Amino acid sequence: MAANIVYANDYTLMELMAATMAREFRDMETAFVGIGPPLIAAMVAKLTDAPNMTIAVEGGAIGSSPRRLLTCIADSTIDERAYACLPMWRLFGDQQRGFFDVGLIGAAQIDKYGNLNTTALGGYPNCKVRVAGSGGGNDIGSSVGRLLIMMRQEKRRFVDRVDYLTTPGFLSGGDSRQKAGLRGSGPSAVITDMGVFRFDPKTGEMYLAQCHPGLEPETIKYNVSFELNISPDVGVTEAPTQEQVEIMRSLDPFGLYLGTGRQVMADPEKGFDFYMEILDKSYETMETLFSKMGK
Amino acid sequence: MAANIVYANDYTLMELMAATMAREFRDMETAFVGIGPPLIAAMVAKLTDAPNMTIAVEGGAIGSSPRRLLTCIADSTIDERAYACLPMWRLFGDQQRGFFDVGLIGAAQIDKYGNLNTTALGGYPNCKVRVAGSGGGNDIGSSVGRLLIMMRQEKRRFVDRVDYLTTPGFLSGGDSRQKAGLRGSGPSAVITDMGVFRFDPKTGEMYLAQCHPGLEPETIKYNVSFELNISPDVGVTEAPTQEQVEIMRSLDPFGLYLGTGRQVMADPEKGFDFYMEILDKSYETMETLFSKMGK
Amino acid sequence: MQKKLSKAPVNKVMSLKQAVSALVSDGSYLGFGGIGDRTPTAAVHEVARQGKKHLRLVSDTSVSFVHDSILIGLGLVDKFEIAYNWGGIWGSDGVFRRALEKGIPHPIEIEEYSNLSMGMRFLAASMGLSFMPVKSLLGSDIPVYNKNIKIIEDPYTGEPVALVPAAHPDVAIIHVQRCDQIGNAQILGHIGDDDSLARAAEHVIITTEEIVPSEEICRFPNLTTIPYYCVDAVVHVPFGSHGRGCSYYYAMDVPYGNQVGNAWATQDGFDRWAEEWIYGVDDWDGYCRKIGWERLMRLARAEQRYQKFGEVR
Amino acid sequence: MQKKLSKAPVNKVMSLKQAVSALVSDGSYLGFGGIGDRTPTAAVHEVARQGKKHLRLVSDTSVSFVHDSILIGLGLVDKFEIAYNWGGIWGSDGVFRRALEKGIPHPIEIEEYSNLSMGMRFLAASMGLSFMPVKSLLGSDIPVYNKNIKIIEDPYTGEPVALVPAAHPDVAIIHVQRCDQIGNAQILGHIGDDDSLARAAEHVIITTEEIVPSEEICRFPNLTTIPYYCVDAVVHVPFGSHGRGCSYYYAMDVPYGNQVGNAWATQDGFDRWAEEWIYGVDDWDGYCRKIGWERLMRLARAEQRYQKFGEVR
Repeated sequence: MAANIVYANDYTLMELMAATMAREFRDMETAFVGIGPPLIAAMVAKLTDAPNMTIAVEGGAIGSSPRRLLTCIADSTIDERAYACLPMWRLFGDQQRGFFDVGLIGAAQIDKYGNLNTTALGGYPNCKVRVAGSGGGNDIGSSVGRLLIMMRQEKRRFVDRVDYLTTPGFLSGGDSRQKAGLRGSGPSAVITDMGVFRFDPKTGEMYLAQCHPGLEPETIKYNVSFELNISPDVGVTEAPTQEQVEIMRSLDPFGLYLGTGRQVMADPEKGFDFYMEILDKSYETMETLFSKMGK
Repeated sequence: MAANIVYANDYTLMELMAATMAREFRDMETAFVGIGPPLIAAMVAKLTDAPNMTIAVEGGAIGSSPRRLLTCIADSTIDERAYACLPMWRLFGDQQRGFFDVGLIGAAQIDKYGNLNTTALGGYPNCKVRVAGSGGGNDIGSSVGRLLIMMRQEKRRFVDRVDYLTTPGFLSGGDSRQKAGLRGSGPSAVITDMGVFRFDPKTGEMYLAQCHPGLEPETIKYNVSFELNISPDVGVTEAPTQEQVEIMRSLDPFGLYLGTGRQVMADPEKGFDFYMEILDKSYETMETLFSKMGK
Repeated sequence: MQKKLSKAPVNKVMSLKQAVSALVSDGSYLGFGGIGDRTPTAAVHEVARQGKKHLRLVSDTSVSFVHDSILIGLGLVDKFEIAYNWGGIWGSDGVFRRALEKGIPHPIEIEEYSNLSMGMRFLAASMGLSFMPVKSLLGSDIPVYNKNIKIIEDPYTGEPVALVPAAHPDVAIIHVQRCDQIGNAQILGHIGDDDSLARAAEHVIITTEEIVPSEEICRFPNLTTIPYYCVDAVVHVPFGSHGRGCSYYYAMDVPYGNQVGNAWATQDGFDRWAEEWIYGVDDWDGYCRKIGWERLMRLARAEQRYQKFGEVR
Repeated sequence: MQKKLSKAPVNKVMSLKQAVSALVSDGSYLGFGGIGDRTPTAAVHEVARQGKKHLRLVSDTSVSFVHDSILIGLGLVDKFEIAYNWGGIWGSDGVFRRALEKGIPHPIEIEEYSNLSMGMRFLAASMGLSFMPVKSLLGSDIPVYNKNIKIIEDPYTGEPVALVPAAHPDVAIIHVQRCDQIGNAQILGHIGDDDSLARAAEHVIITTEEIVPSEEICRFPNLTTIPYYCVDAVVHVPFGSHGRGCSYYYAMDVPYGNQVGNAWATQDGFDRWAEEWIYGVDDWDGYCRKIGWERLMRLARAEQRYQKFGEVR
């Protein structure tokens, strides 16, 4: 690390997660990114260490430079200044062909082989808790160069066997992923609010690679249902830099992704004016951010 | 026929063929049309009895209104004022799906079940005469609503069995076409410089339906290698109307399709100026023709 | 033998009421287009208002509060084929959860795919094919529970490959930015799978922000996503995707979704919402007046500040 | 496991000489794009000039006198996978006929498809699939002689369906109207199968009428047919399709094809033509000077009288 890095003094756990995730991206790569915090992480990467990374979103826009705050993956502002807007099947076809180096998605459950559940908890099709379904998750997990995962750390989310295997990780480990006919290299990192997990290249098993500042491996272990492997040289997660935190806060000044601004909008009286104000302010923010990148 | 139809006094055989073919098109239909004389026939139909017919060409343009003389199916002027320009696979996909009611192609050889050869004469792959190959022919013959065929009448072209079956007609007759898994209804009419042929709906065998003016069925039979069925009520082909002939001549004033203007262009000295003159004049012609149709 | 599918190039402009009533029936298999952007919300409301029932719905990515969920909450849906159904930034979809967790208002059958494999279903159907191969789904539980997916040995590589069946909705309803009277539709920005969906369906209703002259369509033939021959009805519905955005025309109304999301937290809340916003108005124009034209115009101005067709900066 | 395919978003502008020399080798499997319109003729000439041999060519519709036939006539081709090869209005292709009828200048292997089935080969490859189904080819002699086509029983309908193998050229060479420096290419008018071909190939050379700023590409993202991540080289080649047309830029030069067609009537005539027009000039600029810029400008004016990007009337 260069000597002139200034670390942030205060940051939220969500900001730590996003900043840590941002470090998983590399310059010049193509990245397929999901909704919410994943997009914040990718944007942070692009605005810092990976200025020539191209972000694509499921809606079909590739390499855009939105003029205003992006409120969701399919927000029409994501079409602004895009290199291309493709049909969704074509974009996912490009991904299946191997044109996407990295993908980042979330999940409701994960098992020790990095298999993900974003469909249902507690049975299927009769379930206790229904969530969104695969969307592009299964496709990205099947074919993307390397898969990044961002999720909350809870014992019931880190399970021995996912209730429904929506997105393949290393399946049952070993060469089972390859035998199933899958192309992408599978999960590369899981980043939670407690630590960073990676996978043994041979067995496909998850291990704890880094603990977030102040946490011990044992604490994290306690929040995992399966027998968690711990790297012999388990490290401590680097704090976010001041620059990373500033970017995140300017990208999401009202905590729509990383915080709790949502309920203000839900106010039938003031919500809409508040939203219009956010959008208005965001033109300037986006302009400043993109002008840094010469756009 | 309405009483006020004025038939042409003089016309070429090619003009008779094209005018006769024009009568096979119906208003409101979608037509997939090949290179050269087929396009002239389709244009004549559109400019007379089928003003709301839509013509699509293999290059991908649908429903265009070219501003100048179209010199070939992929001439860039075919993109002018088109409803849509689709990738070729998408256009042919639309055709496979069943969106095209009628298709018109040529052929080097045909057999009594309407199977066509546009690939090679006298063996395959070692052949005596090589021609273009399927292009879109096989696709159109496989899937289009009804197939129209325009070709020269020669004994060696109307054969018992085509040297190479490029485009399926009724295969070996009966239900063999359906059994092969093909979708379109198969050949509907073959129009040559001698007559009009149709197919028995049950056996799939070709029969002579009309003789061009001045020709006897026996003469035509002599120009067919297989045992030709003749309709008990074989008719005489209607002459082109004055209007049809005028349109054809204005569409092709230099005989590029229907005649012999080609060699003038091949003159290294005068060819290019001659061509530029044709194009220049054709803006006006096309304008006049399309203005008739309210374009 | 194929059916004649091509629709004639005639004036197809009609009201949404007419289009839905003419083409959608009880038991219809429906595909609503859009991909977050261009959600055909006005049409969903009209189908609801006409009370079409026993519907079978097919979507790739369905967006809560403005899309299929509305019909599920009203108990009009028997079967739902999807890749994704959620609120995104709008959060949890109470209706969808109640239907699948508790069978409220009644149980629905669910058939799941991923975004690409659903796209391949439409692509297959759009080309008159009965299936398409895909390298997703393998090793997951999706084909375990969905028996319409077949895993075969690839005849060329010997590796496993998944096959998914063509999806041929009876009616596709797609909201677009520009369409002419005969049905040539141009989509700007996000296309989703609507190029394929329109071709896959037997009938197509286009709702459009603007009806433009054919001459205007013909100036940019490469932008025509859906040719007229796929289309049965053209309906002029400005702000027809309200709630979600419509690229080049208006931005998302994020607070709207948050407010609706809160209402949907209970079935009772949902019913009251539907009573007020769907049955309480006559048509989409009534809905727009209720939302308020000023609010809609502010959303349009937000979108068009930099991005307006032909004037993109 | 897939290979990393994505090309970086860096300045890829180079000369045609550099691009062909860097990416095309003896034995290369090449796909030249275009569909009558936008034929990459300048690139074909450069491959010929560099004498790359034992080539395997794959085309849907190949146009005589400006396309694959040139390389066949020079004896540089071992195998040719096609749907169609002919002169259209330019008539009979002496080179193609001599190669297949008499093995002059030497025999070539031929593998035939139809336009759609060839398009499906590119579409399959473009999506990382090894095959695609198609309802063409059935009952014809095409699969009788082409053993790479498999007729199977459709696992969903039980009817016969044909499968065709993905085509993955080593290099695709595609001529477009507009491209930025990093390789985002926009095609106007006829697209052919070039959207799929570019994704199917391992490497892509784009020759372009104009190199435009990325900002200009981003004004019309729906027109971007080929994203930069497919592209290795961007070459500025005005009039790079001369002979054929380039929609919105210039019209076909019909007399040119007629003249070349006459020259090609004999192998001797072809050799003299190649000597003069390919080896007799240094590069495409030399070719254009030989044709004459005035002639080229007249073709441009003919096309742009009504149809020019952004100014279509």
